[in-house]
Amino acid sequence: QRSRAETITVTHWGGQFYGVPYAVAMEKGFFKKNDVDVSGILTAAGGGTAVRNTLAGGIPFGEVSLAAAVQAINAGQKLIIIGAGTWSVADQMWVVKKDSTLQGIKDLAGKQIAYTAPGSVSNMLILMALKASGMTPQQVKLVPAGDLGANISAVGSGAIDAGFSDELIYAQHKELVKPLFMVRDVLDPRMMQTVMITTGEYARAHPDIIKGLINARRQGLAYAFDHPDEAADITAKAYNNPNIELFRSHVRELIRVNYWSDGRLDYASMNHMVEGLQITGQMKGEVDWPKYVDTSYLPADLRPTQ
Amino acid sequence: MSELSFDHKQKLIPRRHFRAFDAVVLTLLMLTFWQVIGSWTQGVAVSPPLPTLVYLGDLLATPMFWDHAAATLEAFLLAFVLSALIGLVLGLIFGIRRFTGEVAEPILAGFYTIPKVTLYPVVLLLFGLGMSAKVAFGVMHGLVPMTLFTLGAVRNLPPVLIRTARVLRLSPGRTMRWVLVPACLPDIVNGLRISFSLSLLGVLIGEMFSSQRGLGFLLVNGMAQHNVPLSTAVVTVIVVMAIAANTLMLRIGKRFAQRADTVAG
Amino acid sequence: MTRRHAALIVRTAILAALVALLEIGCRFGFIDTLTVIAPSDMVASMADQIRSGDLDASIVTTFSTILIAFALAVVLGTALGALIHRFARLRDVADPLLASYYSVPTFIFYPLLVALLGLGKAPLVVLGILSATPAVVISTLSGLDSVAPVLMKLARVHRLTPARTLRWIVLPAALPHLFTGFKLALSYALIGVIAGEFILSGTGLGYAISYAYQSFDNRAMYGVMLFVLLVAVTANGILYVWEGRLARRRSRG
Amino acid sequence: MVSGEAQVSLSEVVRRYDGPPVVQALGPISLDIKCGEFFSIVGPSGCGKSTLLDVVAGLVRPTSGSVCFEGKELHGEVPDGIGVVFQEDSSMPWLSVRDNVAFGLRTSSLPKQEVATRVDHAISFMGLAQFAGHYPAQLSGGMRQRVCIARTLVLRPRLILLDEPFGALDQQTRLLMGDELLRLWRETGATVLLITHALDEAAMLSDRVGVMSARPGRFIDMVETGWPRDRDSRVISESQFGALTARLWSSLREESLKTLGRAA
Amino acid sequence: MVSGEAQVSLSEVVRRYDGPPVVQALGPISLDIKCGEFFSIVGPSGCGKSTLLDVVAGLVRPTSGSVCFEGKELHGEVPDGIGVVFQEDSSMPWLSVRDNVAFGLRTSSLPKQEVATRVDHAISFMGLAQFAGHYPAQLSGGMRQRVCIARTLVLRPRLILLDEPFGALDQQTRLLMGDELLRLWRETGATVLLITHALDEAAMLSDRVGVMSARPGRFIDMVETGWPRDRDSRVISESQFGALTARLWSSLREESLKTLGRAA
Ligand SMILES: Nc1ncnc2c1ncn2[C@@H]1O[C@H](COP(=O)(O)OP(=O)(O)OP(=O)(O)O)[C@@H](O)[C@H]1O
Ligand SMILES: Nc1ncnc2c1ncn2[C@@H]1O[C@H](COP(=O)(O)OP(=O)(O)OP(=O)(O)O)[C@@H](O)[C@H]1O
Ligand SMILES: [Mg+2]
Ligand SMILES: [Mg+2]
Repeated sequence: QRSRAETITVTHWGGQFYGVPYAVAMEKGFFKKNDVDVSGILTAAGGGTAVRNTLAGGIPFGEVSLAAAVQAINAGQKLIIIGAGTWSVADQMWVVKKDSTLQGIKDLAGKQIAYTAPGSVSNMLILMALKASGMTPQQVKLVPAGDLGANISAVGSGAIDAGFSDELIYAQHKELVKPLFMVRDVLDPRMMQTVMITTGEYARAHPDIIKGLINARRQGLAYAFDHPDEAADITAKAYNNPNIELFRSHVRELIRVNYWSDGRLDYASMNHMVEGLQITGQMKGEVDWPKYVDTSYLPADLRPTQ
Repeated sequence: MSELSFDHKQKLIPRRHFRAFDAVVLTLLMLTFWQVIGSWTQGVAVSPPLPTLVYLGDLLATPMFWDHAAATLEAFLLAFVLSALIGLVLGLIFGIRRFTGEVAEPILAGFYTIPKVTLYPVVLLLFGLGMSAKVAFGVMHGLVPMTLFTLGAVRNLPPVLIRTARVLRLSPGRTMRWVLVPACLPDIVNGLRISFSLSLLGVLIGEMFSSQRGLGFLLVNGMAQHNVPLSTAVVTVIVVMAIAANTLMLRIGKRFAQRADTVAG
Repeated sequence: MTRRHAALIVRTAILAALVALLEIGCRFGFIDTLTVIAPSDMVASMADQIRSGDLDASIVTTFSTILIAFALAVVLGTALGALIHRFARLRDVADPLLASYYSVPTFIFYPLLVALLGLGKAPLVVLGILSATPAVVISTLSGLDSVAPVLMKLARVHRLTPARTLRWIVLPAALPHLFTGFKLALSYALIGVIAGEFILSGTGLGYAISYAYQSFDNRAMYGVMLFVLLVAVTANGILYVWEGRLARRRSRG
Repeated sequence: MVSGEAQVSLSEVVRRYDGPPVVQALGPISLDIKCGEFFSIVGPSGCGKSTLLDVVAGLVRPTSGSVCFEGKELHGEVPDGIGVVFQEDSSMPWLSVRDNVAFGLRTSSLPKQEVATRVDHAISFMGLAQFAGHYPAQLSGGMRQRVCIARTLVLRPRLILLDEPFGALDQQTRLLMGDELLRLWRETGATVLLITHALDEAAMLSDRVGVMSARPGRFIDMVETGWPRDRDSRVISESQFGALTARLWSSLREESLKTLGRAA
Repeated sequence: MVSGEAQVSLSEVVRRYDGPPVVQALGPISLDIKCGEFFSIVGPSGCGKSTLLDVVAGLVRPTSGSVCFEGKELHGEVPDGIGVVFQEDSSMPWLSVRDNVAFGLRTSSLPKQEVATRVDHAISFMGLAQFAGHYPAQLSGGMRQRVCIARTLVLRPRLILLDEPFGALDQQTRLLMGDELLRLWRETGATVLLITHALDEAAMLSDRVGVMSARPGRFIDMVETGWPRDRDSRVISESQFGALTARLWSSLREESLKTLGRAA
């Protein structure tokens, strides 16, 4: 193995809150308790890179976006999905300028709406939201604007009528923008955003390590549920953000909307995500999950009862 | 050389005084520009100077920041030294051995235009995760400009100097060391300056692709959380560092070039 | 003449050898096709994608953006370089900033560009210009520095206005140096625009590459990349041939 | 056409180069060159001849003293009507021989036909007809020098400054060029200031020859040749010619020795 | 020390420059220069003298024919023991006068003391003692030329090639430099190949003078001067001297006229 550090990969570590259970597990020594030595957590910008980093890591274990995992497996990468990560999009929303007269998603007809990038979660969410509200994509003008920051600035400068955001970022720009609609108010927010993956080869050779990692994450999450403020503080430190108040309220909110899975897979929310991928044209047909998933590394009580 | 005014030398003394003044004026101008942009976009894209500097002050006080800075610095220094040395030698070789230059230059320039993301899987394959991959990214960015600047300089050298070196039967190494490098120094310094900045950028990009430490990681942090003061502060650090290094290199380059530049008036 | 042809032949041979090596490596499983695909597949994929016409719109937008950015960067960079060179005082303060500029991770300013310029072609053109101009300015400065003093005297004896001095003496004399900048500017304009498309837009070759990258579609990714590479090399080659023609005039042998 | 008024007049001109160390290159020099005069300067290497030429051309301001051209004092600008051939090769490497020669006429209001005639004539007179399409890098040292001479002469300046223009030419070619220069000088009525290190050339061509001292250059001798205006290289065979060169030679000898640091 | 064997021998050397148009610059030329001989070349401007020098130095391969130095044929490399002063200014602008002169001795195994002595001597002999710390841009044309001569001579090469080395020097300085060159030649036993356009210089310094035709250059006359080895500039006053220059003059005259396209 070329890598010196025994690292695992968590997509958008340092940015998105997928990483909270890992941050807590790290800080509280849950990895050690499960006999795995994780020296660090690798971040990655974007799904494709996350999967590639996972494959190259000392421990090829990662929490990556479901879409990237499925596409990688389709492309022939020898990966298996071994557990769930984050299974909700409840904190996502579209925002408009503070003084905007728009009231809800129906008012968007004929307007310019930004999302991040074609094929992204925000892309599928807006298409699904429009569909759920009985509108067609042709009624609006959809533009990819780049990351969430670019979305907010585009809205702020009036270049765009509505832009994509999440709770965390919205909370920091309350004086500039206001929510137009929350995704959870328009759609069923249960969509599998991230899953845990590893290579079949590694899992067979080191089942204990994989199981230990899954366990440690589960314990981290449990701890976070019990001590949300402390979990927020730990995450804020790991993410280099001094705005502890912001993190505390956000973690509480995410716990409230049942953001994280403890590892158990939920095929309904996975299929919901696949539906989104089909709408954006990234995937055709149903996914035959047994070919992608191996639940044997999950603790017995989390395995689906079939 | 200042050819439009031939009395360059006489102006030199007052110019020293100007310099500090001008630097202050320019800094103020840039701060104003920054402030205008910051307040115009209401801190959404760039945080204005004052909050950024306050934030930066706090950041600098944390050991965490120095950890990250040290990680970046280590990879960057390695990448820069490699880019500079390899680029210099390649540029010189391609410049003198015109044939190799004609063969290699288009390949090099072509390689350079490849979007670096697409090379990420290859870099992972060759260098794995971590330090060496970061350095590889740095070199991928910094090497080519250094080579091109050096090569251009050698091509534009007065041929009689190379003929002199040949007549003195200098070995290729010595020709480089004693004739080509000093004769091309101004261009080499320019190449170094660009290469410096780009290998830094390359390392940062490498850190954004895969990292757990480093300023690039902090930057991703700031961007992903939309922590605008953080990303602006990190960029400020990078820019200040680059400007300082660039000023230094210019000074050194000038010290050498001045002698040659005291051109007849 | 013959030497140039020889260079072309050797270059082709080297490239052919590299390509063959890669081909063999991929075909016989030394290289994982999940990392790199065989060159023949790249070519086939490129041909497929071009023939299908899916890329037509992207090709037009991307290359027109690059071309605009490159042309503006050359004009702007040369003019700026001449201006800075003219005023020694300006130069003292501007010089250190010029190259430092490249260390700035410009992509963090995408939100800024979006806020300032809106969405569409403008921010991409600006990105291209931003990344290409400093190289032109720097090489313009060093080119102007290298103009032989006797030629500047000549300009004064012919009582040329500053503008004419620039047009008739300084720029032609500095041209060989400028080419270094032009060649880099071409690369930077391309990199800037394509990188911008990765992030900022849903069209263009940059987007096509990033889309393929994200979805692990190596075949598509390397196909488009090869196409970009070929165009870049051709454009570079044109500059290169032009430069060579000028250089041959000026040098002995 | 040697009229009484001075076309160029220098008074107490000094030129110093800021060091380190400070070098006084020239002067103090006072000199009047009359309209239509053919004036030559000889002097040891490094004595300030080229510096003097730069000062007269307005390319360089004297450190002290003043320079007037046609009655107007120069303040760091080159006045109209001056043509200069520099000591260094100043051909433009990006222009062909023809374009180099035509360079100064680019902006002139002359009819195209006239420009072409003048350029072609200058090129073929300089023996470069076969090379009109060549670039300077393809020429020998002497050929490049001839290009620069042609470029200056096609402009028909009122004051022609020449800094060792025939330095890279063989003696026969020098003679022929000298004759041509004389013919041109006669026909156009221009004033000529020629710097040369060939004493015979100075003696043969000039109305007056100034001999400069070792650096800092001052005039230590001023020799009137007394040749008729209508002269050519055949004056070499005149008896005065030998006497003239001998005088120049003896004035110069000591200065050159000084320059080289030998005993006088 | 003029021994019988040839140090340099050219046979049927031709040099062509690929055009467009193709220019035949030189030859065919066959020539032997004997060990320790002082050989000069005169010829009209552009006849191929510098090209010939490049060929002898091994800097340029002849298009056809062969060149031998000390019995070994050259194949595009510069053999050991050759020193060249080029027609163009080849001083290195980033080095002071002293460093320029010492440049070639950098790699020598001589003791430091000896290097310093040689360099200082060469500098002061060239009259540059006051300027040892100056940079070439601060020197006059003639001074830069002297720097290049000094740089070559400190190396004590066995074959010295000089391309119009005194072109920018005044006549007195030329004479002195010529004497020094002769002294050096005598003391070191080196062979000298001198290209010059001053016929008196050629006649005074050389054992043998080759006169070249207009381009493509070939030898049309070969004049033995018959001076004793132990000579100096005083030979000018000898009666043969006049005859020699007259002969060179008449051989050359026609060729120069051809070059300039005038009737012979
Ligand atoms: N690089 C080149 N390309 C084409 N032609 C060339 C080149 N170099 C020299 N020539 C031609 O070769 C001929 C001889 O040139 P060379 O420099 O040897 O002349 P020369 O005898 O040294 O003249 P001069 O006394 O003026 O220095 C010239 O006619 C010149 O035009
Ligand atoms: N830019 C400069 N800086 C310092 N000193 C200079 C500069 N230019 C010339 N000099 C000095 O001024 C003196 C005169 O130089 P100039 O070029 O006028 O001599 P010259 O008479 O033309 O000599 P030559 O016959 O060798 O061309 C020289 O001693 C030289 O060292
Ligand atoms: Mg001079
Ligand atoms: Mg020559």
